[in-house]
Amino acid sequence: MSVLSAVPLAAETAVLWVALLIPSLLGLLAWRFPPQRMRPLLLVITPLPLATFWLLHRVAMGGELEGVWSLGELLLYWRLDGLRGLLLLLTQLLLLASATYAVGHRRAIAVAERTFAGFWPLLGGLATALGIIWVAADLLTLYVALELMGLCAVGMMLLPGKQAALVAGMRYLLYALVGSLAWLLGVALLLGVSGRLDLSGLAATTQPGTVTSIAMALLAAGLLLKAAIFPLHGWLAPVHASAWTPVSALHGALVVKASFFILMQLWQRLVPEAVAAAWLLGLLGSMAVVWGGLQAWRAQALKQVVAWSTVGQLGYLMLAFPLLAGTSAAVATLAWQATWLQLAAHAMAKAAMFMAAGNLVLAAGEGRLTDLAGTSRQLPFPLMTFGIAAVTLMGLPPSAGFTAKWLLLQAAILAGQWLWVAVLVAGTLLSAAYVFRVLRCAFVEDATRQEVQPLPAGMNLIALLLALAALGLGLGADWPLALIRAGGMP
Amino acid sequence: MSDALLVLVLPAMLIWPLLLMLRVPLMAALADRGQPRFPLDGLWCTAPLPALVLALSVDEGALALDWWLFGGFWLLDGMRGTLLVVTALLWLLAGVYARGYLAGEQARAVAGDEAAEARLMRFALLWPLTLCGNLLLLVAEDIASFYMGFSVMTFAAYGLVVHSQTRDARMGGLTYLVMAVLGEGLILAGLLWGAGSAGTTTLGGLREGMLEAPNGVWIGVLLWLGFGVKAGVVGLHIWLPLAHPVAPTPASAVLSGAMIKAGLIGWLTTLPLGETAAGEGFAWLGRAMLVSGLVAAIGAALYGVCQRHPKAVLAYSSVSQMGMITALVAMGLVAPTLWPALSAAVVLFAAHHGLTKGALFLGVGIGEHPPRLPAWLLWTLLALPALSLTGALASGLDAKWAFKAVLHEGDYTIVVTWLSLAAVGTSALMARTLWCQWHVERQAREEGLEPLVSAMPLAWLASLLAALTLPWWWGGELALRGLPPLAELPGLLWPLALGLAGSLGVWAVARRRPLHLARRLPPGDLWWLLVEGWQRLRVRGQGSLDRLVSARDVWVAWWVARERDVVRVLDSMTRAEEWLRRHAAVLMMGVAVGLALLMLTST
Amino acid sequence: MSLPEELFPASLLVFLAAACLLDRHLLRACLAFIAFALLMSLAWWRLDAPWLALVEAMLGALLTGLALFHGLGYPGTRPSLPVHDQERRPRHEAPVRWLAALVWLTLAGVAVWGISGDGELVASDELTRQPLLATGLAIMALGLWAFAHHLHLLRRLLAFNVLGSGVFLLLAGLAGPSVEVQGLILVGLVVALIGSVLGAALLRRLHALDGRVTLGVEADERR
Amino acid sequence: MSGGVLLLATLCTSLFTALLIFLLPERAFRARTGLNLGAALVKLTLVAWMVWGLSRGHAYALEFPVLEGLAFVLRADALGIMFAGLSSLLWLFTTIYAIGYLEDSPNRKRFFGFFSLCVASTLGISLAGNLFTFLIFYELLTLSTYPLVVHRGTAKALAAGGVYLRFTLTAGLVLMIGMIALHVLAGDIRFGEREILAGLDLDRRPLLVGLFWVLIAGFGVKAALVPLHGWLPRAMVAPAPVSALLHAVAVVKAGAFGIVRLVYDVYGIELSAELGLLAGLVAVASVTILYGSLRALAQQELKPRLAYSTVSQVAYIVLGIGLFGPLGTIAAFSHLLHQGLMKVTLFFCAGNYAEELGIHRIDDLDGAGRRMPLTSLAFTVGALGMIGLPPVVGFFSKWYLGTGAIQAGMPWVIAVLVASSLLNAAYFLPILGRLWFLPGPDHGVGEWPEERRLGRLETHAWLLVPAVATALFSLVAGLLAGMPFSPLEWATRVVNTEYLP
Repeated sequence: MSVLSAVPLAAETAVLWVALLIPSLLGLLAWRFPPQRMRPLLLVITPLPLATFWLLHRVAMGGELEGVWSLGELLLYWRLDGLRGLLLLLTQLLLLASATYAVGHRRAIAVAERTFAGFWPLLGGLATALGIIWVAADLLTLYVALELMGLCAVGMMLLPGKQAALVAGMRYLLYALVGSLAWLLGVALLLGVSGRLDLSGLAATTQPGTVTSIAMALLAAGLLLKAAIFPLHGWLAPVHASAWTPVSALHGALVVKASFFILMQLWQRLVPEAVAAAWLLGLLGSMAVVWGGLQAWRAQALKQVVAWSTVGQLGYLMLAFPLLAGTSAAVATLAWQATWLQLAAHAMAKAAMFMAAGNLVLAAGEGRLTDLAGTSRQLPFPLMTFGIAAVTLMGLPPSAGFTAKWLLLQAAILAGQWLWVAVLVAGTLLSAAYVFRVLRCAFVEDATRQEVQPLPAGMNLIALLLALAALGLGLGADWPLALIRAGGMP
Repeated sequence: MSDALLVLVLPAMLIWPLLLMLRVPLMAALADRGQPRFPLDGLWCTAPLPALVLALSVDEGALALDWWLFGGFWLLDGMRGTLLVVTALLWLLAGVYARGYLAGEQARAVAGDEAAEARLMRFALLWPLTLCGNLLLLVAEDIASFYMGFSVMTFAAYGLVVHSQTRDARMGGLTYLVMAVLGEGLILAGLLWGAGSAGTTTLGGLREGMLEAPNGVWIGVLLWLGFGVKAGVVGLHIWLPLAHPVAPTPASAVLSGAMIKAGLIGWLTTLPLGETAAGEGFAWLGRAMLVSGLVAAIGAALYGVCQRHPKAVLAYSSVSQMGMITALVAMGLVAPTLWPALSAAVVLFAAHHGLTKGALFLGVGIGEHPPRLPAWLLWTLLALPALSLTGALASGLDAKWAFKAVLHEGDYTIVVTWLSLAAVGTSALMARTLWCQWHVERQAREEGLEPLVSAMPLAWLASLLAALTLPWWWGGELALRGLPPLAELPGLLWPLALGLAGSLGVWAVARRRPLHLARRLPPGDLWWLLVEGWQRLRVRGQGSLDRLVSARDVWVAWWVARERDVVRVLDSMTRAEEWLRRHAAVLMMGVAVGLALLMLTST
Repeated sequence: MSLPEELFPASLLVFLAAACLLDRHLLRACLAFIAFALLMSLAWWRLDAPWLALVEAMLGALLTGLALFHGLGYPGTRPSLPVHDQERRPRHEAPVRWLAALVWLTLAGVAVWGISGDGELVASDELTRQPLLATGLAIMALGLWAFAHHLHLLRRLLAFNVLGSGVFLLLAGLAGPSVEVQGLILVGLVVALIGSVLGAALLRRLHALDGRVTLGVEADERR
Repeated sequence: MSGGVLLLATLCTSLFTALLIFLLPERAFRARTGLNLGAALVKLTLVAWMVWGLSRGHAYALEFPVLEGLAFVLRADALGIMFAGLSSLLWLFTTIYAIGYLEDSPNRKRFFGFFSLCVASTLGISLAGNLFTFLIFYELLTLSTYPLVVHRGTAKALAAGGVYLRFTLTAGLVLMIGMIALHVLAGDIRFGEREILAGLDLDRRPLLVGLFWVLIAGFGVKAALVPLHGWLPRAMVAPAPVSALLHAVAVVKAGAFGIVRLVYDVYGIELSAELGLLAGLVAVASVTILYGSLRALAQQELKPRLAYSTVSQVAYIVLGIGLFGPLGTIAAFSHLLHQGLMKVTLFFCAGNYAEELGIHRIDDLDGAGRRMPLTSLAFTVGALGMIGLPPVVGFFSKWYLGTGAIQAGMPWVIAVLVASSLLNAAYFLPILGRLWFLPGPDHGVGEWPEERRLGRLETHAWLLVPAVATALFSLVAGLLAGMPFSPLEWATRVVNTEYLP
């Protein structure tokens, strides 16, 4: 292996790859020696986001980093711009949070140490895969990372070993594999038409046409299945019902969005002008918003509410396609920023929400909404966290969800695409409906309730910090948005 | 010197009653629970003293207070001074009288009657407050102070009206309050409109602005009617005969003697009287006022003689007298040139009526608790103010002569004639009053009621004296003309004779064949019509409101039901999720095909 | 190599795929799959991708076969799965799946034809390409249909594997045995193996837990 | 201290209080009380400092960009600081009251935490420098009041909370869309930059009119304009201090203040008049005034009657806004303060009756004046103020509304005012009559519904003092209306320095 990039960037490149691969190594290490305490783990992982932050700083100073790895004849491309750097940073922060949380979680659910040990390498693998997806710039690397991510995710989902988990995991596995094959078929067609796999090369050589269109459609179908976009979301909610909380948190926050990210990359490069198809994607997103919201509203179990809310929130991201296709530069810039801000906001808030919900369920011992009665008194901390995370999900100020929604609405109004305004309104109201349904249950006072199980303070704290981060990003969005504007928009 | 005095005494006049008021609960709080004190002590009675001192020592002056409301501007001039003297005096005497009048209540309170104690307490609190409002409105030249004084007086007096808390008292209180609130509303409308048009905060400015304002007449109408509630303009007078009989006698005295004049003050300070620049509109307003005043003067007399309760008769007499004053005030609009002369007469008349009516009301209480005086002396003393009111004696004669002379000069003989007719009515009313009192007194003697406390007859006698001798002890404008020459006396006295004769005739007839008019004509005349109309309106309104509410409930229920339907539909829709889950593979193919077809067909 | 020479293995591949996917006797289907995988290996060999052939033989035929047998419960372990697939999809749902598979096939066909018709040729040999592409398309469509249609989890695993092979063939047919293609296929094979192993193990566990062989209708957790 | 820091400190006083209260354990009663009162005093001092500084010409502003072309702006102008002063003053009293009210009840930590958050949002609303910032705090207010409304956790409270959310969240969304549309149309408009919209092309005017009504609909829900008032009477299930806060300063006022900002600082009163928007506002306000009063008249319970009274009274502010001319503006601004003082008094008193005697219905109030004289006196002051009698502050609002109506050439508004006064009298005077003039349990007639002797005074001192204090404030602010820094004088100053059309 040799690094082909320019010498001054060598340090950055090295740091990048170390930052990408370290999680896997740490995961393997933790498999052998499972961590027992939160704090040491925190100390070990904290350098990762710091390093990424440094990278991001370099990117902000000096523009994008790009490079090629050659593996024999095989050339693998990578690229780090503001957007990708931010996503990497986000991944590592969430990795930090969920890993730390997992330590407490294991203690709280009282599962055998060996049973839980499998979690660590899978977590490491997932983090590495996600990192690679963000920085990869060719289809082969993306394929590898996508598969790695999918398999790790399935593995993590299966860990609890309960029957429901196994059924859901099996479905997830099957659909993930088939989705990959659809994607691979698309890649095959692209490879056939242009003979290249690197994204910039593809963008340069592919002409819009029948083959590109069909390839893109196949690719999109596979990725949509993996990204759990309506109507291909069926596998998502059951998976979360029985998964461990840190797994749900990371999965709901990032895994599904990796597929979206890839789709967005390819779409923008290959068929940026396909307005009608983009509208179809937008419509699917709209239906996801409504459907996910409705299901979350009618759901009876707390974790189901959170899982369905993911389906709904992913729909917001899909609105980017029609707003980016064939619209003015101003609209496109707004929509572009909105999408990634929404992604980040949702990632953090959803992770926080899963954790808070997990804490509530663990502490209260019950997973149904009606069993939450009185938790506002006994478990104010996790409930508060849930509430703060919900603020982001509902898109109420001052959260990042609000800022993102503002941008999205601004883009939609500027473009005159009022349909999306209606969708956003409906989505917000629905999300308020399901969030406050939960809170309402928690505020019921006249229910008898036994003692609650005490949880490690760290678990609550991590969730709260994530939720607050999502909240704070709302007003502190200027810096990341400047980075996103500066680089990343194809 | 008088300026310094004004600066000191004018606020003191207002603050002193308030201090005395605050003293009452303070004393009660400090006293032992077991030993209730008599709140109406000597000090309490001194509440109007600073006002009296001010009115007697300062003729004219003004005080401006920037920080007060919109900027306070308090003024004392001849007209205000006169009324201030009369008001303060009446309040003082009535206060002293009240000490005696409420002695029985006090005795009950000492005996442990909680309700009596509460009533006494309330009286002791509200009396100075009402006084304060009355005084403030007299001296206020800025609208805010005036309105404040007016409303403080109005609302505090409610407590005096309902003092006894009997059913009748509540009824009377209700009429009082309803009409008062209505009046306040009209006044507020008039004041806001006028002040808004003129861009002023003083009454003087308002009066001038009204002349120029495009809708000045309507402002005038609003103010006339608004103050008319207090002054008993016909149609708006209905609270008087209902509230007066039920109020404690000292309260009736100040209500009828002093507070009723607040309406007059309102007219005098806001209406453009004597302004030659006032247009034809105001003249028409004046005519309307004139007619309504005469109607009140005569109509109230006719209705009043059919009453049984002496205080009700006196209340109608007040309406009648205020009708005469209304007619005189109206002349200020009809014939502005007459006004400078007439205004003095009006003020004299008002002062005379205030004191005399006060004396008469206090006399009613004396009749109920007769003192140990020889009957001839008692009845002479009781008859004196009545005669004065008819214009046959002392201040009454003086006042009557004063306006009659002015009107004669202005060649408005017809008005004089009508007013004389009203005086006939007044004579009849007075006769009826004394007759009723006679009954009451006889009844009281038979029942051997509570012993009389000396404060009562003393205060009464003092008021009598003050009323009868008004023109002599008060100089200034009032005594301008002096007593009428003897030659004019027949012209002034025939109404009395006619009234007495008529009364005797009616009495003679009624003795043989009772007319039962009193039963058919209850006090409060139009009020009962209004009540009936209101009840009907309320039933109808309630009905339509109920219908509205039920319609709304139905509507809401419909929506709630629809919402439940929607939720049910949604619930069933969520079951479609199972289908989506089972067909994910086909759906994926479908999405791919759809996307591809869209991309292929659109390019 | 001439066209008829190519036709035979191609049709054999399609036949084996069909046998594997259509046979309700699971053991036979698994055997058919192993044969299919071995034939695939041969195909890679003939396409000048010996490494790929080796990997296909090892992973695709041997290990996947073992995994599938393990899933079936052979040899001898108890409780083993019933060897016949009794699960039937409701009749009215079948046409949609046929239609979907056909449309998918058409779509892919149009794209492939578009590339081989006017795209510059990446593959060296025109003659080998046509049957390769056709075989790939047919196998892929079959696999997709089977995946969508079957309920039995083992058959769905088989379908997925067959589908994967079809896609690999298309990949090779469209882009030739270049490094990228080999890389992609290699990754695909590994993923397919892991998926099969995981799936088979899961199947056994599920069967052991409550005797199910399909995903079935979940007892709705939400209500 | 530089301007921005002072602003931030003021805002953070209650924000950090909320945070600290959440961190304190439930049983730390003393620490929480001290924290609450200390913070309230500190904030009052800071606001007073800014008032003083502002009157001497200092400027306080703070801003940073959030999006491209959109900034988070905090700025203390005379109008904003007026509202801030009100909210910090009433916060102090309400906190005192709430401490007494919630003594020994559960969930006090949650209550006071959100209470502080609610005040922080109100302060943010008052100091916001553009619509975006305004919206942020406006929505934060919705969120922080929800736990207060459902505090009791009963089915009724939860249902009321649901209704509250339906109304306010929808309105917030409508508002957001309106604001974004305005942003798309004209960019980031700071409050006071009235020339931006006035300078738009004439063909954009219809759009501006439409947006205006969209925004009014958004604000109107919180301001409880008919027909968007449905949530308010229902929210009465909340504890008394919450009702007091909701009605006097926080929620309802936020809506009214939003309309004030919209008309005076975004559109500008002249443009609004030019576009014919003001007549519509006046009409809406008049309908609301009369409807609210009529509904109040029909209520048999004390708090709902006060609630409908709020509907009616807050519309006075809107009415004042609609009256083109300085007098109407003074009326709107001063009523913003006046209504707060009076209504908070009334709610304190209603809470006192409920706490001490268990009285909720009006016909249970007979003779309560003897049992609780100071509370009843405070209630009387508030009620007379509502009717509009001097010297209570309510009169001044009515005065300026009336004269403003004449100035704006709408004399018929006076009829509305007088009708409203009469209706106010019709529903307040019977209460006063019952309090003072009807014999009750203390005169030996009947019994109190649920009497508790909460303190040596007529009730708990913590409950009594705020009620009396706010009543005194509303009385003194009226009597001394001509003094500098009185609400009226400050409102006049705001109008004179900034808004004179």
